[in-house]
This record gives sequence, C-alpha cells and structure tokens, in this order.
Amino acid sequence: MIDDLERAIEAMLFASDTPLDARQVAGRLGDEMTPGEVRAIIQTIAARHAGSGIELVERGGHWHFQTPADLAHLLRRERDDPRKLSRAAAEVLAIVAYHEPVSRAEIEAIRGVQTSKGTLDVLMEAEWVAPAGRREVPGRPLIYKTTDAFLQHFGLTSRKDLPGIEDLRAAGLLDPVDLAFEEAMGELDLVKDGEEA
Amino acid sequence: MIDDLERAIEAMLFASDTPLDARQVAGRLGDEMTPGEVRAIIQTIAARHAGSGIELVERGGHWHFQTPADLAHLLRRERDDPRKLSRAAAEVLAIVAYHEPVSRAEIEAIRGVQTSKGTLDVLMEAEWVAPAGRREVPGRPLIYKTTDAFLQHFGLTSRKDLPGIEDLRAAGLLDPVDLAFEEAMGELDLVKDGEEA
Amino acid sequence: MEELPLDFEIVPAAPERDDALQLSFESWEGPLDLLLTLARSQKVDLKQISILGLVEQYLTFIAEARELKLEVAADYLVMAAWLAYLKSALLLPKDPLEDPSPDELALRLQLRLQRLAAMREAAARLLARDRVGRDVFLRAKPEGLRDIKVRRWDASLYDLLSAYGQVKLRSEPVVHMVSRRPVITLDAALHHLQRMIGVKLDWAELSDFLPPDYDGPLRRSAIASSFVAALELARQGRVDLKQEGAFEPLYLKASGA
Repeated sequence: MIDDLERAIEAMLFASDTPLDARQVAGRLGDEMTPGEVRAIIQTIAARHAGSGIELVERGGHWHFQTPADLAHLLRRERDDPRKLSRAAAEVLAIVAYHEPVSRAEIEAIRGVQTSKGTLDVLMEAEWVAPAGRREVPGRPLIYKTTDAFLQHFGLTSRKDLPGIEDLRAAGLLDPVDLAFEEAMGELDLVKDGEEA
Repeated sequence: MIDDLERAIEAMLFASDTPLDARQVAGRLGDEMTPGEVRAIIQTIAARHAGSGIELVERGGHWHFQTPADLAHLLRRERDDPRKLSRAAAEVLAIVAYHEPVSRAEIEAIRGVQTSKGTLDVLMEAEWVAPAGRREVPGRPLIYKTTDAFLQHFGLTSRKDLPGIEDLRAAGLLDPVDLAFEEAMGELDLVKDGEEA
Repeated sequence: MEELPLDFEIVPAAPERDDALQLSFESWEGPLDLLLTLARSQKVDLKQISILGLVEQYLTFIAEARELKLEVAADYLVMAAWLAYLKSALLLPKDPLEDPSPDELALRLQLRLQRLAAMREAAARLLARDRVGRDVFLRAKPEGLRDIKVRRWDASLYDLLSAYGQVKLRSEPVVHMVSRRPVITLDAALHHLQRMIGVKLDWAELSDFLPPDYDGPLRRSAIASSFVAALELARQGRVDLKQEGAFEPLYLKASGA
C-alpha cells in the first residue's frame, strides 16, 4: 500500500510540464513538509520505478519522469520508404561505376548536362557512391567511386562484371531512342516504302 | 524483476502522446505478439500501478496513463478548466452518446427545439463527436457518434460505461416516442381486451 | 401565478424602463424545456404527472408573461395554442371517433417529456464524471512516439545500364536520322497535275487526278499538295476551278478546254 503523500508527489511529478525540485513540491503540498522530507519520498518513488519502463530522474536537483534511454528505439521507430532512383541519378551512378574515380566536373563532361548537387547526395545517401579523396589537379576536386553496397545491390561481384560498351550495343542499349521507338511502333516499313517510291 | 517486454510496453504507453490500443503496441513491437498477448501484459502493468499516483486506464480499447481522480485538488490549481459546455451542448452530447448513431433531426425531436449550428460544431471541435456516415432514409441525413476522445475525456472505459445507460434502455427511454407510444397503446389494448373477456 | 420556477431569471430592467420586470426566456431551451421545468414543480414522477395540470401551468405562465409585456418567442406561442386545444379536448366529453384521441396526444407529450428529462439527467451525470484536465491529468510533455521514414533507393541493373547507354549515345558524334515520312511534294504534285490535265478534257474532281494506289497518309499528303498545285495552276491561268459550296468537291479542267 503506497501512502497518500507518496501518491500525491508521484502524481505531481507526472503531471507537471517542467521538472520540479523538492521545494516546489513541498510548496504545492502546503509547506507542511521540509524539502528534505520531500526528497526522501521522491527517492522512494524513484526506487519503486527502477528497472521498469518508467524512470524518475534527477537533473540539477529537479525531478522528472522519462522513459529509459535503452528503450528509445521503440519510441523512434524507423520505417522503410522505398523510392525509385531518378533517371538523372541512374546516369550519374552509371558514370561513376564505369569511370571511377571521377570528379563532378568529369561526370558533367560525360553526361553533357549539369549535375545538381542533390543527385550525388542521393547516391551517397543510398550508400552506393562515396568520396574517394581528391584529384591532384588545380582546384583539387573531390573524386567519387562506387561502394561494396553498390556491388551488392546490383548483384555484381566486382566492377569488372559491368558489361562493356560492345555488350551494351549488342543488347540494343546504345540504339538511339527515337529509332528504337519507331522500330517498336512498326513504322519502319513505311519509311522503306517511301524510299523506294 | 520486470521482464523486457513489459518494460517496453510500459515505456511506449508512457511516452505516447495519444492513447494506444493493443494492436498499435503489437505493431510497434514488430508484430511478433498477438494483440491478445499484448493486452494481457498491459493488464499486468495496470495492476502494478494500481493504487499509486499514476494509473493506467482503458478508454475505448485504448490505454493511457493518468493521475487518480482523488488527487485532483493537489493538481488542479495551475490547470485551465476544461471547456465549459453550454446546457444545450451538454444535452446534445448526452443525446449523441446515449443514442448513437443519431441524426440532427433525431436530436431535435428529443429536445423539441432546433439545434443551432454552433452546438454540434463545438462538440466536433472538441473531438468528442464525429460524423458517422449517413442514414439510408430519404434525404440521407448525416448521423453522428461519439469518439474515443470523448471516452477518454469523460473517463469511460466504453459506451457501456455511460452512467445509467442500462437502466434507461430497460425503461425504454432510449426508444423513439413513436415506438414507446405503440407499446403503451398495445398494453392499453391488451388491458381492454382483458376487460372485455 | 403561485410560484416562479427555480431557474427563472429575474433581471432588473434597463433604467429608463424601471417600471417593468424583464423575464428572460433565455433560461429555457424551447417550450418543451419550459414544460419540463413546470412539470418538475409538480414534484411527482413524470409518469404520474397531470398533463391537464401541466397544460394549465404553461398557459398561465405564458399569459402572465404577456401581461408583463414580455416578448414571447413564436415557438412558445405555438406550443401554447396547441396546449389550449389539447386542454379543451381533454375537458370535452370524449368523442370516440376523434383520431388521435386527446388521451393519445397527452400520452405522447408525456413520453416526450420523459425522454428529454432522461437526457437532461444523463448530461448532468456525464459532466460530473472525472474529466481529463479537471479531475485527472495526463503527462504534460510526453516524449511521443515517432515514426522516422528511412529512404531506401531502388534501381535495377537494367536501369543502370540503359542510363549509361543513353549517356554514351549523347556523347557520340551527333548523326541525325530523320525518318522520311511518306509525302508527295508540291513539285511532284504540280508535275503530276499538269500531265493529267492534258488527259482529262471536261470538269473532273481533284481526287480523280490522284493515282488510285495512294492510300493512307500518302493519299492525305497527295490531296493537300495537289490542292496547292491546283491553286498555283489557276493562278497561272492554266486551269479553271469550280466548287458548289464550302467543303463540296473541287472540280478543275484545263483552261480554254
């Protein structure tokens, strides 16, 4: 059976929006107890909760309830939020993979378009690309390379597994887009007819 | 020694800013337990806190920690009074709670007066009353019901906990006037038949 | 009037009208509420209440209020008229054919009052419960439970390789391959039309001049270029054009033929 005073102090500390010290608690109880007596009761309460999912802790003479730090992972649950990699990011990733180590300027030269900082950030967030030091040229630009996580995600044993340019061409991956499109639409026959006419 | 699962659930309920049901707790634990198992542990925790300055209570299947009502005098002074309800609003709230789901026309039939728009608005703003679809009768009127926040605020475990609801139901006082009238006339006819026989 | 009901507010009138009392009707939520208040003054269970007595109380009350020159809201007057009717019906000898009978009307009124009274009590008991923020308190600043979304990027090897293919393609020397669409040029149409005009002597429709094996997009192109060619030949005075009206077939023949 918990005594009434202990219950009252426990409830106060629970409902308070700021940590309370022994003097404040005594004041709210009508100053019939000394802060020392209050402190003793607070310690009893803290001991009662020890080892549970609720802790009564002291910070600079003020007491407040909190949840134990070792349970923080339950309170901040992480959830997967899958996102499809953008076309631009896929291009940059491919360039890093085929040409590593590369600087951002080199990536842009190969792509023929400016690469936004966010694109590289996304690849680094995905942990597929990581900085690999600086190139010893004027300006000492950062250079990037792919990671083991990259190889793992794309099911590659090593970078040497990446198909060469000729393989890509054979697979039709180097066909101009509009030609490939027309082929798919079966309009090529008409063009040939036109040529014959 | 409190076991890890019990600590974890206690910490969750203590840290949450809204009441949690067993399913939510199980979800956060990674769905390795059934809601029934979680519920059993919650009841153990509630029993452990019984009689202390912190109580774990159930409201509409959701659980939260609060201070016991008998300590109100120690805690009340620095608190705002809860929303003061007008008599009209209190009556409408009672009608919704005891009759739910109920349409505005049905509320008005009981009160014998038009319900000003503001009255239901106040109850919906307090999140004690919420629309509950439409009644499938001509005009498809909106119907209203009370919420879990209503149960929480008024300290009700469930709607069965509404003061006197069983007595009112048994006395037919939750039946519409028409139904009660038919029944009363039926009894009267029976009496007459009896007299004639 | 013997006694005013308990929650009847007597408000001192404004100074310039201090000869009168103002009775506030705002104390009641409508006539049914007023009836219930009056019924309570009978101090009996609502089941045993005398409806006739209640009707008289209500009518007296409204009459007093009007004598005091109070504004009585319309719905209170409507109720008064209805109750006056009920009173006379209850007092007159019973007409067995009257439907609904006055007793039935009285019973309905009684049932309504019982239901309103039940809800009034329920509301009072509800408000008297231990309420959060008044009687019981929650943690003022709970840590809160948070869901943190962790972005997981997704791409397939195909995405990677086709992206690289596009990059390589962009950086290769640009060779434009414009696919030829099946068209009949204006020159070809002019040439063709000039030849055909010599063959056809009378008015002939423009489409008759087109080779019959042109179809699909090629035919549409041929019509368009032949039309322009016909306009050009007309401008040169080499053909005459004729059309009955807008969107009608266009006829042409060699000038002077």
